[in-house]
Amino acid sequence: MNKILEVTDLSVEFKKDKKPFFAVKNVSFSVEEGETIGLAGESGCGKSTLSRAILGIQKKGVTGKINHFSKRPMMVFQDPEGSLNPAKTIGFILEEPLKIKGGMTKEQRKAKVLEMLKLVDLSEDLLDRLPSTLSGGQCQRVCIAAALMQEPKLLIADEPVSALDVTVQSQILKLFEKIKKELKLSVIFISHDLRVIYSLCDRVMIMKDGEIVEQGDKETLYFHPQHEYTKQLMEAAKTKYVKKD
Amino acid sequence: MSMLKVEDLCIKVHDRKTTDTLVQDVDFEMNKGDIMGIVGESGSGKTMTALAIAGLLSRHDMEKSGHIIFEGINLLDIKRNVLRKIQGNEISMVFQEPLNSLNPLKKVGWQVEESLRIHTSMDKNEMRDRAIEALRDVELQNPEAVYESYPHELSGGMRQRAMIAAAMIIQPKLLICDEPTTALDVTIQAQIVELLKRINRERQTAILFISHDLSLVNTLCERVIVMQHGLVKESGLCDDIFNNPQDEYTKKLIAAIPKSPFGI
Amino acid sequence: MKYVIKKLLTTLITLFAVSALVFFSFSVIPGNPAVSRLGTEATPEKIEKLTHEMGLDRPLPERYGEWVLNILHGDFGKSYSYNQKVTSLLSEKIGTTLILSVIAIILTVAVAFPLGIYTARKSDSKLDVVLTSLNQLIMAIPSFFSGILITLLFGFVFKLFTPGAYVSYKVNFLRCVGYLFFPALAIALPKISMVVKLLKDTALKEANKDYVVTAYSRGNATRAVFYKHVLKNAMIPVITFLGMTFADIIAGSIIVEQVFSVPGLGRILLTSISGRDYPMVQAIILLLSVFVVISNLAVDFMYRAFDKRIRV
Amino acid sequence: MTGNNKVKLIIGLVLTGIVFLMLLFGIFYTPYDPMAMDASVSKSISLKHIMGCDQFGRDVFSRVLVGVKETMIVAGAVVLIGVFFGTVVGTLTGYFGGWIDEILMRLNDAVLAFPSVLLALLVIGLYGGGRNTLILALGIAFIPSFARIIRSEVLKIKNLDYIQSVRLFGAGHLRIIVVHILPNLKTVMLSSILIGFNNAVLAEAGMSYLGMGVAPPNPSLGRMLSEAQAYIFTNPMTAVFPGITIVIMILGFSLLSAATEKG
Repeated sequence: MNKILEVTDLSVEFKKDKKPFFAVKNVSFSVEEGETIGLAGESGCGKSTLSRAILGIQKKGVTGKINHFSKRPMMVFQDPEGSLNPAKTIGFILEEPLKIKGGMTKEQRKAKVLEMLKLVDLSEDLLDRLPSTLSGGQCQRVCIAAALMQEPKLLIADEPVSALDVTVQSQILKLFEKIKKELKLSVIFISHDLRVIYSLCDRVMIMKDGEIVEQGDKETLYFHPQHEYTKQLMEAAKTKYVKKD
Repeated sequence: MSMLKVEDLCIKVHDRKTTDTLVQDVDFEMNKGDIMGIVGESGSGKTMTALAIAGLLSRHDMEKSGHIIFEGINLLDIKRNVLRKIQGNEISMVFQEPLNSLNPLKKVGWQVEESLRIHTSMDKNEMRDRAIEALRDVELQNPEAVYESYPHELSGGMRQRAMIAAAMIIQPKLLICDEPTTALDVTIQAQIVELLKRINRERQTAILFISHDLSLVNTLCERVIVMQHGLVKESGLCDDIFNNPQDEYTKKLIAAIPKSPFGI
Repeated sequence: MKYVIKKLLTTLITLFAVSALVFFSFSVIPGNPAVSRLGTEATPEKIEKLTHEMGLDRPLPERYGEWVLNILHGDFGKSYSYNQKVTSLLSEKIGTTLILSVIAIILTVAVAFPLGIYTARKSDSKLDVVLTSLNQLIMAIPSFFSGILITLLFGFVFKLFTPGAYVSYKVNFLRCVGYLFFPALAIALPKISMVVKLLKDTALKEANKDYVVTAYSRGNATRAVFYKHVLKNAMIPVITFLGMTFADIIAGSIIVEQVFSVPGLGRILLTSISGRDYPMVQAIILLLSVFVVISNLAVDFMYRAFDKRIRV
Repeated sequence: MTGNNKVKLIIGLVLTGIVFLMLLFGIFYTPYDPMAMDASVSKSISLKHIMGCDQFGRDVFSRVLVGVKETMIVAGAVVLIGVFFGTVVGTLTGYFGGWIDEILMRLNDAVLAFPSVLLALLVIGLYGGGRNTLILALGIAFIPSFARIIRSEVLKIKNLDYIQSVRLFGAGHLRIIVVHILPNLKTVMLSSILIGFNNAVLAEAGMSYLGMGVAPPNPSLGRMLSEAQAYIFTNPMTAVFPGITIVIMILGFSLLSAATEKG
């Protein structure tokens, strides 16, 4: 298998009240082609900062090595409405990545947009509409389609289903399954919900206070956690979801 | 006679031209020490139902019909000053966002005591003692310090514990919790769930638990009501509904729960 | 305590910056002030002599340093047109403008707060519609026009005061205040409307927040919810606004003094501008800025006392 | 849009409509020469002189029309300067941040803490009165408030996820600013332009009342007020009409801006 991303000793340092503070500390991991890797942790653990550093959105205070073996990784964000320009139509939003990339005629772009709409199960009627007229689930599908427009090999999804209703959430998870298979996409899937990660990912990393405390194969990690914090998380999930008599 | 009996509850909002039905024909009963869940997605009317029972829907453009009979009194019929004697005294409520639900300019202790100040004639020291006791009871470390702090100085979990302390300080008969764990981290969520279970067990406080999370309701509650678009789709014992759902929507909700090693 | 020291320090720096701005902006005016002062009588010798007398031949930073030092000793230099010490020309006028501003501020606060609270409490009554519309109208009347209308109404129709017959506070303090009440009213009117509107708007916004629902859920009466919970939170933006308003009131006195023929700083500023009397203009603008900066500082402290969340 | 806002919008449109009508007349046609004096004419209101005449026998209505034109020219130019430089400064500082932002914003705060009347008087004190100085003075005084509004909006938008994703697509700064940020400033710009007009009219009238505006004998609303003040007890209408005109202008713009704010 080919590596698509390799991160070595990545740290991100912030200054908080003049005290240095590591949002991400000595993180190392790699992502293989076609692999889905889950990143779990509680709020403020550094999940989002890590993904922003990998994508190069966060540049300040970043040390360590990030090796991309593919062009332009993309990102899907948590709040579907906030990820779409409210002043532009869906058609414009979907065409924009192609325009920026360049090298395509208007017709080619149009065809590509339609193809992508089909992939994410959206109707063509949406092209002339503004994001505010779409439901949360539809918005998230548009975001996914836009992110896939430049044919990335790696997609980072930051809590992409957390803001959605339960039934919509399961549809979007199914869409992730589908694109992952059809496009041989590598996905880093960030979530606080251990159930969602289990259902979608091959490998899992657990993050706490900027560090990855444990990573490994999903079955091992869920059933034989080694680190104290992982055990605590699994225990909490059981308290929440497993009925005791 | 049951403690709480909701009959044919309907809530409509009148706009200039249109009328929106938010809740339609909701019926259920609760007894002392019951713990019941209402499950639904956004727009299902679950929060509206909870607010109606807590007497917090006072908007003029809202039409409420049916009966909410609490201890023999129809809460929809009585005057506000009679209702006020029940609010915070016999029925208390905990909300989703602990930070927004706390007044940012008042000390936590002042807010925890508020029900005592309104419903009893205790003096300052008595109230303070009771408040600190209540804060200790929700497993807050160093309750004296929490008493003196402002909401922004506490973590999310601590704030929600303080909210529960404030709701429980006067020992209400019914505690309504509207998505009390949704805004919190997983480990904290588990602790809050345990805390609510303990309160229910030790004090026999009835709990009405509103959530979008079917499996969470299953672990906490005995009975559940499934709502969609203002209508009750199915209700009954959690075990029955999980093992043998009748309604299409309930089936869909159960199917939407991600497969995981944590049961359904 | 740290906060107070920090605030005082930044205020000092601001004052310093303002003084530099005022001083240096007057030194970039093209032309030699000595020449313009002499006018037609200018001869090269006279110009040179005057230039030297006025210190214009010395380097700028040195002159600035001297200017600041003199001001700290209470010496603003000599007026060009009156040939007198600026300080003695201004001393009485400072008092007049301060009294006018203080009356206007007191009027604004004393009327706006009760009225604002009242409209916020009764925000869906018929009276509210009337008050809100009236408010909107008053906000649109500039102080110099309302000043003329007040002169017409209270001076001419009701004869409550004699327009133009200002009495110095040194002669009779009460009569002075009695006269200044009317210009102060002209300044305060639009400010009152703005504060009332802001207080009502923020109170309504606060009333929709979650903690208000919590307060109701504990059995609070509507009145208690408003006074114990909503009001204090609604006051925070109002206090910030008051900071700007106080500055505006001080600046607004310049115009209104003109309407009511009050011999304050504003009046003499205008004559000094037309007479190109730079030491006077410098001094007055600096003084007015000091008032503004100090009133801002006062509001900052008020804000801090109100909202315990603000640290540093 | 709520019913309350609709009422504001309608009244605001009617009032600004009146103002623009007066502006058009002020430019193209006045019933009398606004500068022509006629001592013989009666000063009171009549069919010939619907707002009466002033102490020199000049037709007040004609003078008000030209005064509206004068005020609108100054206000328009001031708002233009304020919006243009405010948008440039606000967008650049908000988007790029860093030390440029620090310096410009400190400067901005300093100017903002200064009441605009005082600032305008300072500039006029330096360079003398007249229309151009007035425009310059008020324009400079108006830049900071626009810059502040635009900056805070740009700061908000810049951190939204859709800007991040466009950045990931490889879009350059110029494209992000022009295509993705500026169109989303429309609402905020509209309401701040309207409030800017409101403030500029107020400031222009105030300055010309103090005699710092356009040079006499050209009519301006503010100066008409101050000239009429001496005759206030004998001929009050000469002051009332220009005053009411100013109120109509300010009220119209402020109602429109209130109606366009936030939906």
